[in-house]
Amino acid sequence: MPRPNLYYEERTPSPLERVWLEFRRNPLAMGGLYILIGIVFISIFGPWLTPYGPNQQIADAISLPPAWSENGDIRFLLGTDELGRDMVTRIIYGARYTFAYPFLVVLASASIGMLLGGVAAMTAGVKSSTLKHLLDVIMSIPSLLLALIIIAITGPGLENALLAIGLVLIPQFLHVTRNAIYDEQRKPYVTASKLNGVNDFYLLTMVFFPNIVKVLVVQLTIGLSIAILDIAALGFLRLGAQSPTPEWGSMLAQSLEVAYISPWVMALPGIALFLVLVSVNLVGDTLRIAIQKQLER
Amino acid sequence: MPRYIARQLALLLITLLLLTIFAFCLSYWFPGDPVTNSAGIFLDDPRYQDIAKARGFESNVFVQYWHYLQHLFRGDWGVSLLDADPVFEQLQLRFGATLEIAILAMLIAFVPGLSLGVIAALNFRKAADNIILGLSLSGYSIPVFWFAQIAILVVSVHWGALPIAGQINPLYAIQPITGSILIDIALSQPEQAGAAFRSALRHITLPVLVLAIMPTVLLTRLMRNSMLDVLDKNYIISGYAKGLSTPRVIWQHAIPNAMQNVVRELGSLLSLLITNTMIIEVIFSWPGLGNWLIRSIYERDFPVIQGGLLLIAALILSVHVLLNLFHAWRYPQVRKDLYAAA
Amino acid sequence: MSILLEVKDLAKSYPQRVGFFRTRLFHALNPTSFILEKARTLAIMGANGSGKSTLAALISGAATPSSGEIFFAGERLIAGDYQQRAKHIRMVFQDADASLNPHLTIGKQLEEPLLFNTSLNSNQRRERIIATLQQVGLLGEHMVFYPQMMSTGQKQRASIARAIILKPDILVADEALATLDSSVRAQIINLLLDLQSKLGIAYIFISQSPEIVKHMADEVLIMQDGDVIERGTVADVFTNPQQDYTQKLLRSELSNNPTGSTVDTASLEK
Amino acid sequence: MLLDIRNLTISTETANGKVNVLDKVNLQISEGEIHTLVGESGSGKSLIARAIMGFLSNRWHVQADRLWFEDTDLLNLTPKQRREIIGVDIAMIFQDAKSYLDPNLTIGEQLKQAVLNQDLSGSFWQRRKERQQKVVSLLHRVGIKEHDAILNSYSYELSEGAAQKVMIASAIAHRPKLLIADEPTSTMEPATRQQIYRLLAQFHARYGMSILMISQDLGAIMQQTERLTMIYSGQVMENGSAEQLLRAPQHPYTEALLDTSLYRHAKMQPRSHLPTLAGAEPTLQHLPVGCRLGPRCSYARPACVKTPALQKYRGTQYACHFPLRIEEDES
Amino acid sequence: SPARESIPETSTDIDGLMYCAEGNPETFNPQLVTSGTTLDITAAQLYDRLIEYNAEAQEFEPSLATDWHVANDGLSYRFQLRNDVEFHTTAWFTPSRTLNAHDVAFTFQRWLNPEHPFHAVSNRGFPFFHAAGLSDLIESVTAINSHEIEIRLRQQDSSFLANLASDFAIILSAEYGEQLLTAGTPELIDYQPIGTGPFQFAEFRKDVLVRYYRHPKYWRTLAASNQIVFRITQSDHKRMLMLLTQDCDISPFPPARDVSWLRQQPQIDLQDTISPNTGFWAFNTDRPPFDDPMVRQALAHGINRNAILSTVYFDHAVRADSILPNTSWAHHGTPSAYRYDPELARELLQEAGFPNGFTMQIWALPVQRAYNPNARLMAERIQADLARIGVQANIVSYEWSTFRRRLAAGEHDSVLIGWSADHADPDNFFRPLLSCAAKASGNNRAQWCDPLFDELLSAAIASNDPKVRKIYYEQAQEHLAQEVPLVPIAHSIRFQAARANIQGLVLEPYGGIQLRNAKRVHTVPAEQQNEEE
Ligand SMILES: Nc1ncnc2c1ncn2[C@@H]1O[C@H](COP(=O)(O)OP(=O)(O)OP(=O)(O)O)[C@@H](O)[C@H]1O
Ligand SMILES: Nc1ncnc2c1ncn2[C@@H]1O[C@H](COP(=O)(O)OP(=O)(O)OP(=O)(O)O)[C@@H](O)[C@H]1O
Ligand SMILES: [Mg+2]
Ligand SMILES: [Mg+2]
Repeated sequence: MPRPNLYYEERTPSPLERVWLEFRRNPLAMGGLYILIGIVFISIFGPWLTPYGPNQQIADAISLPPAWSENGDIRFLLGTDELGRDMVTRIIYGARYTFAYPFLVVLASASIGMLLGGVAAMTAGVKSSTLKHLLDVIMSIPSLLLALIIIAITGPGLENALLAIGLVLIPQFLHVTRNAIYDEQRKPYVTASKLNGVNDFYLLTMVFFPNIVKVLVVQLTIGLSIAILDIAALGFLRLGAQSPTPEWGSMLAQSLEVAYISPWVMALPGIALFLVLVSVNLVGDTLRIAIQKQLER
Repeated sequence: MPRYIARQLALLLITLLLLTIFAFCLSYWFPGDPVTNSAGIFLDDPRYQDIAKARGFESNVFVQYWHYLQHLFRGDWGVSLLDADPVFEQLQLRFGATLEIAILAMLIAFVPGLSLGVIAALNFRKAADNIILGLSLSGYSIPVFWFAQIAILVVSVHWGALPIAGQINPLYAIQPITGSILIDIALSQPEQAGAAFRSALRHITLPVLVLAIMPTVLLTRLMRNSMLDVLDKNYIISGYAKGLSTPRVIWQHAIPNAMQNVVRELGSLLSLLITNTMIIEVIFSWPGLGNWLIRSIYERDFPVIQGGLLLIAALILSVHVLLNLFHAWRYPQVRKDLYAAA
Repeated sequence: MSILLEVKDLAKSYPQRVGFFRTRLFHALNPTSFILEKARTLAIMGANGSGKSTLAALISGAATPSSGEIFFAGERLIAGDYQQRAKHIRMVFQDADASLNPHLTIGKQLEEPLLFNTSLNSNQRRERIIATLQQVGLLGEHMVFYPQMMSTGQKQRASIARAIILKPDILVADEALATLDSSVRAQIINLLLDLQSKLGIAYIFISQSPEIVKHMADEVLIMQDGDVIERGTVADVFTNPQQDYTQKLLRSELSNNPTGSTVDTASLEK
Repeated sequence: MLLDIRNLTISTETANGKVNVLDKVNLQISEGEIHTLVGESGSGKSLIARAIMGFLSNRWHVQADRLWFEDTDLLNLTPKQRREIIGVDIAMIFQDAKSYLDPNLTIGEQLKQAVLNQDLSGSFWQRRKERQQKVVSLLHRVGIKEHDAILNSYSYELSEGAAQKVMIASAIAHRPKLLIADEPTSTMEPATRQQIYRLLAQFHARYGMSILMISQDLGAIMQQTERLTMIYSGQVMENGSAEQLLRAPQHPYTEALLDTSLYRHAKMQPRSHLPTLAGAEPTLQHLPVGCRLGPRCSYARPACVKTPALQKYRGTQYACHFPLRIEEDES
Repeated sequence: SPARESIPETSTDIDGLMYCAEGNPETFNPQLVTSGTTLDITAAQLYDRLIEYNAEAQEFEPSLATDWHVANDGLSYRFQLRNDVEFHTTAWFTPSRTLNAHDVAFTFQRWLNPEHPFHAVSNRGFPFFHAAGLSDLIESVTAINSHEIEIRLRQQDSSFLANLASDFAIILSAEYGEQLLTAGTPELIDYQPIGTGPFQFAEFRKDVLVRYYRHPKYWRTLAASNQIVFRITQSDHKRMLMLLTQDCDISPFPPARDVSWLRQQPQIDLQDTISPNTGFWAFNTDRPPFDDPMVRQALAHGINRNAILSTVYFDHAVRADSILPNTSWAHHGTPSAYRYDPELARELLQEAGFPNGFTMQIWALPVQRAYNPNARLMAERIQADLARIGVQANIVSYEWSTFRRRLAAGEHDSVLIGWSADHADPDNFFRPLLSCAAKASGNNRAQWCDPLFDELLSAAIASNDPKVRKIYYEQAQEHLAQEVPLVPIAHSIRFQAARANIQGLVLEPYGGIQLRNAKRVHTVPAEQQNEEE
């Protein structure tokens, strides 16, 4: 009997660990991750971090520049807007509207979309390539346009905007899940599992899911970045969150009025939005690279 | 290939039909009266009864849909609830204006986008690559509506370099024919054509440049990734094995093949571009589709919303199919898969 | 000897799109019948696209036949009833790499058939897994390995272990040796021969290589374009091939004319 | 000596540090011989070929005492000098030929690239036609008669065998002095495989060009080859004339590889146990010290932790502390 | 300075002015509207009136009428017309004659006489004339001869001449009317306008621009600029940016917050005028709970108008304690009625049966007017104030024309809007805004109709004696303080910003803007300007 060689004294890192290693390798990605964690923290604990209310108008502090400038006031680190509201407070509160809510919405539509996608892929009828192409084509309509139409039906407002984005994202998740499972289905190991006599639930959870989870995670970050951008864009167009809600997009829209007098009011929500998007995209990219590497092995 | 073309066209037809069904349904989904929503005629209008009849609103939904299609093809897309302008004619003009900046932005994006992508791929993991990647990531993450405002503040207000609203200095009376200002000037040949042209160029510069950022960085990313893929391919090695020089291998093998992926992704790029164009139009008061659509949503001008959706979506779908066809025509090896799938 | 497997007029066709909406049936496998006895090895040979894999898939249950029936020890096998088949007929795939789930440990993957086809408790399952791993020349420790931590030979062993863990009567191997290095291939051949003599498993063995077939098989089917064109014991067929095609196949030469082209110009689309 | 490689070491960075994937490989090919490099998958055969062609990316560190082609040091070439050799004097064909054809260019266009301007005699307006003729004649030479169909088709329309013939055609465009064939047939059916080997043998006979054949499978190339080099895990185990190596190998690895080769099965009793080499090949991360065959070698002794040097013996060279047949011959 | 001066492209290239208007004109006939936007764009540019009011001299001046006589009983007015007044010649109309009494009669009959073929043409009504009571007041309009016209009133009205001098009382062309009737397209009269004004209509692109060219046969000095383009730009900051980037030459209603900043900009000229106007918050008294005066009083006490003055108007306004501006001779302030007193407000609400408050809408007008530079911001302040007395307010806004349509239909709970005087008579602040006639004409934002109030107004107007009138008006204002159909908020200064190289701009206190004499002069040479900086 031949003796098997066991050269594997040290552990091979698990997929998750390898993703972590990929992050560790790339300081920028780490930065993105930290920012993201920070945003999550702020979204949850924001109200306990701020001395003022988001709409609290401080009469003696109208349009103050950031604290470090000549006319700044140390009470208001990043200054105040034209109604005397503290910018730091509003930005912090805004994280909920611009980041956390879209995040939850993306999670919700991801769960629905993945479930439907899983079912669609497992049932035989939906395999036709025509349908896939049809979905492909329909998916090409920009999410913002569809969201706009939904808002036209429901009327403007943050809830409606969130609902619209959620609805728009569902088919994307459905599509990705379905395609991923569909691709996976042709692989021999799936046939092997079927020949083992496993049931559909096992097939979905133990065979398909671990193999497509990476694709889904990447799609999740893409969806998140779309959702954040769209919510902010809708806010900016005054079709999403309505003032005085400190949603960054609508803050931006309002700040335009004072852009040339107190530019910081305009700069801050934009920078916040930019940072969040950069970090979401960075994390998404890094995940993608890590996954790519795992596939190559 | 003819079979594939026919198939794609059939697909386009089906999706367009689905689209019209969706648009048709909208008149019911929108709040208010479906006749008003689709035709733009208020309940108290004396023509209301006639129009409701003409649109089949006395019969069942299928008849209504049939009439709706007929009206669509006749170019009767209803009138705006706000000012009773015929939607279809207005859409045509605005469509021209939208296409003008979208296409220009796309064209402008191509050269720097693709070349940066190639440069990054050829310098994989080196400084140039990292810088380009960083730039493209930032460009990709900048909300366009914010960046446009910054650009206005810096370029126009602070430097006083470029105008910020409209297609041209309105003192030049250019009759809108296609909606695209540059073409309109060429067509209408006004007295001061040269000056008008300069003015139009000055007006178009800022929106187009801001708009071009996103496609540029996306093209960079796409091209870089695609190039990296292709550079790993065996036929690159066989190019060298034939004794070709590096530039020849890059030009004759790497770039054409890398472009294949890029072409395939152009459709989604266009979707993003259209999204941004809508926002940019609002910011730069560009008299385009997006501008009108967004205002109409605000005003609940339903016939216009319907028409705008129909037109934009139809544009995107058609471009998608055209790209598919181009892709199949230009890249022979995909045809094999197409036959397999067909 | 008792008849273990009886294949009656088994056929498979795939719909092929020809016109716009018209489809035509492509007959990958024309009606085929044969029988297999216990502890025997049936080899199937043929050129690419001749329907070997299709036949293997039908027997193992991975594909549903268009017509025809399969009987196992007199019992009719129902297409789609994987559990019925799993107890008797198991399959080893060509590409060991792709046929193992990269996200499950070898132990988990070996447990899969046990979970769904036996009533063993977890301890018994574990023991069975370790025993089977040892049977194929691996160690119990390999239970916790992910496929990508193993070499190609080890992976092929693991998939053989998965195939025999239910103590099947028939093992279908579709070019299971083709991609292996010669030293690993010899190891696996030895393993298969050992298993056959110990467990009495019958093999349906697909291979392009006359040498392997000659070494391992009792009987052989030669296939061409979905038809079985020649069959018989290895000794008979190899010493006295009846068909031209078989002769060519065995000589591993298609043509003596080196200038002959394999491009089918008729199929080139212009 | 056409090609002279001495102590070629190729290393790369892995998670476990720097690893010598190739360890002091020696390889000499003289003019007009067919030399076969045999070894199992991952032993570094392709790496040698790519080192000769200069295709290794900068992830690989190449060192050699000598890496000479005729009088040229291949390690220190300017791109221009390299182009004068690669594709002209040294050509290469690959396993999985289809993937080495650009999917977006017709075969004709790709073949034309292989025809250099200096090969053409006419003035520039005649070149197009001349080039076309040249390409057609190349196809004829590899036995493709329906040249028009092939020239206008794309790689996906070709069968594996035809694609390989096209590759050969482009490789012999300049009558190279050395053709490297890296497992050119391993994905083919036996029948097609035979055709390709026949073609290569023909060119060898007709033009007297040297061929460096790379293969996993001794059986297939046995008739054609003149010299063999056995390589295991980046180390040369043995080389010498084919005839002698097959008859009386000195190295345990050669012996084992011969035993496991298919052609020997035919001579064995059916269903008998085949001799095997125990264990599996080491991975890059866990290369054994010294003789890398050590852990799998039944003759291994502690001395094997020191890398054995190549020793000459009756026209063959082997790297083993305990060769198989030396004693009996001497006695 | 943030905005550096560069040579504007227009100065060398093309003659004309760009005026950034804050909204689309609803029509090109000021008779049909009350909106200042439409008035600004149309009245003084396309048309002329019989007489004009000179605010400086505080007297009426001749315009199309060279001379006028009022009969002793004050019931008959005779106007002598100029005989050299040419109508516009355009692609769609070529006049065959100059202006005569026929045109004047045609114009008056159009809104007076329901049988007139053009009366119902645009289906908008004639809100100003109805609200001001002119439709009921005028008995007849008769052409005495070709250049003399007589208007007979049913009763004496001291504000009649002022009304005639207002921007609404423009003169149309009867000949054009006939031509349109013959062609069967009468509706064009309001969309392809023909007038006698200094500019003639060229094109209108919705949301983009309105273009006029100089009327080459204008009876006064020809317009200084060859062309005027009204660029439609709704947002005030956008208009400011466009002014800075030279996309506009003139920008009305600069945001109040920018006024002090603008004053420092050398390249910008900031004009201001005391414009008799009032910004107010009107309650829809047809809708509960706003039909209850107690609720209205409570809301009036619930908002801090001083704070609004500083944040919204940036103190470029005075607090309004009456609907009538403090510059008017009939002004009578009742500050206590609108005092900020949240305690009192809560008590009143409690008393009215709303101890827990209620939910309401505040409609904020979407455009900037002199009386309200930023209704949205004001609404936000009010929202915050109301929250303190337990009233939850939602802010509602639509595009201007939709907004007005819905407002006229009375779909609002309350609205932030205002009124700029059309002429100097105090009646202009009462009857068009709060009379029952105004409610019928859709101009009464409070949907308020109080017979007692109407009687006071009628009594006041019937007298020519300012003292008598003042007494009635004081009573009317006291009544308003009791009933609070609306809360006056501010009388503001009207601002207008223009590039420094625009000359001849006249900002009229009453009515719209006069662009007749405005033109661009060449920019100051660059060196000189550097010295200035
Ligand atoms: N799922 C499928 N759909 C359509 N055609 C199929 C399918 N699977 C196989 N075929 C076709 O059936 C024929 C027989 O295929 P099969 O895989 O059985 O051949 P094979 O003898 O195993 O060939 P190889 O030696 O290449 O493995 C081929 O022509 C193949 O194209
Ligand atoms: N791109 C690469 N990255 C990392 N390691 C590589 C790469 N290419 C080859 N190797 C490693 O280098 C070693 C030699 O590879 P090489 O391709 O030369 O083997 P080979 O003998 O040609 O094998 P085969 O017969 O499978 O072609 C192998 O261990 C392989 O794992
Ligand atoms: Mg097969
Ligand atoms: Mg190799």
